[in-house]
Amino acid sequence: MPDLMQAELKTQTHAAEAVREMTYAHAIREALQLAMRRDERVFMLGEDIGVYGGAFGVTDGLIEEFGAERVRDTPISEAVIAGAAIGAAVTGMRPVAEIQFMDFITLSMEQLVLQGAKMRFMFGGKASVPLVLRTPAGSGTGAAAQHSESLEAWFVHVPGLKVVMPATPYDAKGLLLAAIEDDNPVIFVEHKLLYRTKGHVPEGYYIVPLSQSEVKREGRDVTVVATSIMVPRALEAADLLAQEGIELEVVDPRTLKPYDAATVTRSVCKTGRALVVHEAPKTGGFGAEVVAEIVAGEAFDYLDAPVRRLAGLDVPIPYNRELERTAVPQVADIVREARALARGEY
Amino acid sequence: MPDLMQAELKTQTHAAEAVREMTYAHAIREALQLAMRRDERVFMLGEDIGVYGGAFGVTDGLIEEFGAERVRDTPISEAVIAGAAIGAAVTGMRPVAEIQFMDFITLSMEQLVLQGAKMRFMFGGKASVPLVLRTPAGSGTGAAAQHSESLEAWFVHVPGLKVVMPATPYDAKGLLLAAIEDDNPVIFVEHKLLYRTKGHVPEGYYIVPLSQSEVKREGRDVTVVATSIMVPRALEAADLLAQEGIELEVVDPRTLKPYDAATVTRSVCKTGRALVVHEAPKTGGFGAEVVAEIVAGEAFDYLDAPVRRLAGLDVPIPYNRELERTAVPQVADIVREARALARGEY
Amino acid sequence: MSYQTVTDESEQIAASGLTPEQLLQALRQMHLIRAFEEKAEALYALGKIHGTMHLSIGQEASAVGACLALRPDDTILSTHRGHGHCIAKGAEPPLMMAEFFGKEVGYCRGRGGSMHIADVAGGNLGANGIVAGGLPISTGVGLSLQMQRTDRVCLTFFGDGAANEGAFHESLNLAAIWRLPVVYVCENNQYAMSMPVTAAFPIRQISERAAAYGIPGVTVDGNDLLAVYGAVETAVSRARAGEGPSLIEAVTYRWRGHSKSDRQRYRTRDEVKEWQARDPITRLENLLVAADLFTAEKLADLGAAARQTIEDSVAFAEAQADPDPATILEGVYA
Amino acid sequence: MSYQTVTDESEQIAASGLTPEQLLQALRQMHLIRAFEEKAEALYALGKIHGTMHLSIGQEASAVGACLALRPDDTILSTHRGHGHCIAKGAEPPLMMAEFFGKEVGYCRGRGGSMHIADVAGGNLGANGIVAGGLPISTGVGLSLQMQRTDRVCLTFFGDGAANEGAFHESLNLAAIWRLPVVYVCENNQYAMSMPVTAAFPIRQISERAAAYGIPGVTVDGNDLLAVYGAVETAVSRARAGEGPSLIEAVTYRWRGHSKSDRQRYRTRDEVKEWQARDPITRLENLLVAADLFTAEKLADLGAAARQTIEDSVAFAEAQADPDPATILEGVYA
Ligand SMILES: Cc1ncc(C[n+]2csc(CCOP(=O)(O)OP(=O)(O)O)c2C)c(N)n1
Ligand SMILES: Cc1ncc(C[n+]2csc(CCOP(=O)(O)OP(=O)(O)O)c2C)c(N)n1
Ligand SMILES: [Mg+2]
Ligand SMILES: [Mg+2]
Repeated sequence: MPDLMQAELKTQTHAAEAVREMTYAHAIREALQLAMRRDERVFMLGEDIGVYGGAFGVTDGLIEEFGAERVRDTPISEAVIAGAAIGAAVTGMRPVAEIQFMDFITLSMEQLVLQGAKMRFMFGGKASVPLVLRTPAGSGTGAAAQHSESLEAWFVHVPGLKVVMPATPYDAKGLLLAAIEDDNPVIFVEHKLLYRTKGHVPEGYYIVPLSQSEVKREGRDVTVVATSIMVPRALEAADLLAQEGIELEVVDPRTLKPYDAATVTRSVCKTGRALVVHEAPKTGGFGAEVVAEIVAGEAFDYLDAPVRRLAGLDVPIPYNRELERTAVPQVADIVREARALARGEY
Repeated sequence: MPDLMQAELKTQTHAAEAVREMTYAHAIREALQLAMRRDERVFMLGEDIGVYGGAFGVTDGLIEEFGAERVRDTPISEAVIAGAAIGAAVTGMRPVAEIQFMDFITLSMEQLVLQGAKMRFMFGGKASVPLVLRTPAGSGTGAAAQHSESLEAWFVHVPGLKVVMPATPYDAKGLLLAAIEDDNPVIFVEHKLLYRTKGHVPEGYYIVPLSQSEVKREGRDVTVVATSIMVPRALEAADLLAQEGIELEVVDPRTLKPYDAATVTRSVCKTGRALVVHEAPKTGGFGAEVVAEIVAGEAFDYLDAPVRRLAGLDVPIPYNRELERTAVPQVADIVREARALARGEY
Repeated sequence: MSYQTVTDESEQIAASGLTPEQLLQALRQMHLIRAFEEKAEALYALGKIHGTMHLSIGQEASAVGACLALRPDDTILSTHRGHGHCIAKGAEPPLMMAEFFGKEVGYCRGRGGSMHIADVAGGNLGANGIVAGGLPISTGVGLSLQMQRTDRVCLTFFGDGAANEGAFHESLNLAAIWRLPVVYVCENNQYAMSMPVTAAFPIRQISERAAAYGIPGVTVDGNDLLAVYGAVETAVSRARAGEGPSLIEAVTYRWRGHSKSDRQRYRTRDEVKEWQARDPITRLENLLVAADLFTAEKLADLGAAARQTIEDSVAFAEAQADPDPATILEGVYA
Repeated sequence: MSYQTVTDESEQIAASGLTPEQLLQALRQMHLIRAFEEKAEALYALGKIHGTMHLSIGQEASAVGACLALRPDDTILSTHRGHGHCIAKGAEPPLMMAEFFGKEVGYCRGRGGSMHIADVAGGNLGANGIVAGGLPISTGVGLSLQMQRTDRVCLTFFGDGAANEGAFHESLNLAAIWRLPVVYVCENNQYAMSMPVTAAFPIRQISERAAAYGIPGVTVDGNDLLAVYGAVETAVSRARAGEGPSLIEAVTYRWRGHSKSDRQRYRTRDEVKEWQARDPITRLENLLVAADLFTAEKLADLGAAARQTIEDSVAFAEAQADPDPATILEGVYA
């Protein structure tokens, strides 16, 4: 969709707009900016998001525009960061909280899961909790076991939460704006290695609706369902395999909960083969949910091969660079697995 | 296995022993007692486990035998309950911590997941963390959304943890003793509604090895993989369906991590049909992992029907009795789903 | 612990600034709470109410005294032992009772029950099944009220046990550095389930912890309605004036077990009796009579009136419809 | 904040009870820490070390002074800013450097890196990537030592930022009620990343929080080795004697940015310079010379010697083998 739109825009008169490329980090910042300009109730809170600009520079400059009241630096107190966001959300504000690394969300679980996620239901639908919790996930920076978590699967399992995980700058901006508009608690998972990746991002306010999987590349041989950093890796793998005549169809769920399984089902009905790829450890990961949805219904009859998962090893992320790379799927791994599936080796 | 053993024992001279029935709660207490008598390093800590005897009476009487130093009542501080257990475990003790309801484990996540689970690996294998964390899960007591969680899937997703979930008194005792012997952090999930169920429990010390799924009932038509409270419900459903000529094979993983998928695969290769049943919400639940393992390999070629999950609705547990029942699978639901699978309706 | 002692009852009442009407209304509420809980207990024993419940009988002065210092547009957060808070904040007993019966017209459409009862429109953001679970939220409510430039305040109840949760610490610190309009009311009823405060705390008064956050901390006799009201009123005024949060410890006692399954092996009957002799309701009645505000006769009927209200509430609740199971997914998402 | 001032240096040293040899060794360790971190910084800039790292340059007196009060069989827990603690507890720089290079012979077999470096055999249960993450564990270590009837103690380092985590609160409370042999050393270096203590705390001294747990709390000049040693020694003796935990705040400053990506927009150069003028190494050197324990000449070589040790460590580390990727699953489970 971004590529398509880019192509279209290039034919328009505003050529400058058409080639507007920016990083994933910048796209997120722009979304925050637009949301805060548009709605006074939107504000941010988190550690070092003010003058520091955030651990990854995402919120750089926002305190200058919006002031310290709306870009609030907090002490290191992740439970009350989440709780303060919930309390503010249920009484009329629209907070965007940041947890500096997804690992630290382990300290916010009670508030997010037992309070924020359930409050509306427990109160008989008489309250709503419109909050977004942004957090960077993933390995690849050498920060080792306690700064590399990919915990999205936990939140997918929690009724009352939504979970978003954009892979491109375009999606990051549009999904974040949609998340902020949403009246439910949304866990918005960014990826550290994507922050510096570039892509087309239209100016101005736009929404990518929550709960729409997107076919990022069409292909007839194998459906690859990939999330976050695995989307660009899957696309690279698709390029490589295309040279061997194997055409991957790459589907990015983008929103993991509520999850649009229909798009994946449609794709698998066409290809007959599916590979699910994510960075988080394989056991109990989101990939299992994707597989389970594929084989529960319609697509089952179209399957020509076992449905496979390629995911992180069941290991904490190691410090050593080579071990760290070994722990999570790389392009070559996707190529190998997709090729084996396409060739009927499973 | 318990049933078989019971049958065997009945032919022996010690008839009294053969019919030794006790509740699941009592079996757990007996395991704790045996472990603490056997090994001085074993001790317990948690809220109200002393004179109160635990919220469900499981630890009743233990403080009388072992004293307040080894049956330690703590303040309401779940993070440091977990942390204290980790610190004690890594320096030579073998703590058995109790989190009073599984819901409250949301307050222990950082310590369990980022510290206890990873410590050995992060330290290059130079430490070990032999701790057991016992906690009651599940709905059915009218305690509503914040006292009815079934969060086992989260822990299954954490490398470094083991997850055990017994369904019978026999398994509860043997698995708890195995967990206490294990040199890793083990999350031991009990079910509130099982506490009063009875079954044969041999006297003395015995182990049910971690990571062995068990076929609780043999059958040729549909493999039902069930955990915890869903095991007796599946067995009841099997009885009912047997009257219609449909034979369910009921498999209980018992240990969810590391998970013995081979036993399930073997069963599915025989039956060609699989239904996975658990209480936790379906989306992102352990059932997805079971399904994903079934369809990733050997069993795929033997499948005659889609693989289905029957699990909790994606809803916080409601207070109203009827709603509460509606939220999680009941015997009738298992009968309906298994029958539909057997009849080729999917 | 040293409580204020005032010799002259009418002087004490005058000092409080409360009108006779307010005091009578407070006494009515205390009776209502007592009657509500005694009835709930009986219904539970009969199997008409399920789940679990935590009774605050004996603690009525704390709930009512605290809420008396609030305006209707202020917000409270409550606890698992929250029936008293709910009534004190103005909830209607029939709708509460309907919630206990799990009925569709109940405050939470029968989804919440005793442990999650909330009256969002009335400014009660709910009981809470999680010890200290309301504290971070209340801090956020305070933030919200501050950012919206209101002079409303948030008052949050919690038990002695909750003061040992990490959430207590993080919440008070954040409220203190941001000067949020939050009043933290710790109901120290001597036990967290079976854990006595003497074992759980290495200090004598929980209010001493206020110093760790540079905020006012005060301990009051939680069975003395005027004492609770006075301390909370001071804290509320501070909060309204933008001077930030306070910590108040109301020392009281629960007469009943922690919940229905409690065998109470951790305390003696004598101890319970001793505290029952300090009944907050009798105490307020005696005060009002001694101060010549009302005659004993006038007050004698309040208990019966409260019990009648509760009987009517039960009749109302029982006649209502259960939720339709087909609606079970409603309210998970907005 | 008021620091002890002692006019006569030799008196001060005599009062500490430390021998000239111990003091010289302490100074050596401080140099070693400085040299280790300066080298690590340079290697990082060259891309030879990856990941992130947090330098404690300027804080050496706190790490060394604290560990000087410990026995080899005592245990420490450290933080993300933990190189100094690790060296002060007796770790070998070559094996540390090997860990930084991700080598198989490194302390953590290359799995941990700077943020998780541990020397389990040497009594260091690890740096910690989680702020306050070590506090609950150290409480458990204290419990273990107590239950095993030893007179060993556990000393746990943490930053000012960590004192606002719930884990701080729960840990100190539990240690206090159980009288565990734990010494809590808060290294207040003025900032938690970009958050100044003046904004994060509503109180002047973090040690004031000790009162909330009924334990001793003391603030010392963290750049004064003797002051740190003295306070920790007192706390350690208490702990060994079964008298329970203490909280010590060592006031110090980090000269470098929080981590490598820090643009330091939250502080001024002047402020940094001001603190650099209070260099703990120079200070100890001056003290030792003024007290006539050592000549300036004798001390002049220590820095160079430390740097040489570190150069040798680097040479050692670079020559070692990387872990075999095939072993990646080792150590997940015992
Ligand atoms: C986080 C958490 N831990 C434990 C419990 C179980 N529990 C419910 S109430 C209670 C005691 C609470 O004591 P306190 O805060 O003093 O309130 P009280 O019951 O005395 O009113 C406990 C342990 C819980 N609900 N939540
Ligand atoms: C729970 C948690 N929250 C946030 C972080 C990110 N972080 C790492 S160090 C740091 C600052 C810590 O400040 P302080 O405790 O004062 O230690 P210092 O860095 O000053 O030595 C932060 C916010 C973290 N590692 N863990
Ligand atoms: Mg209490
Ligand atoms: Mg600091």
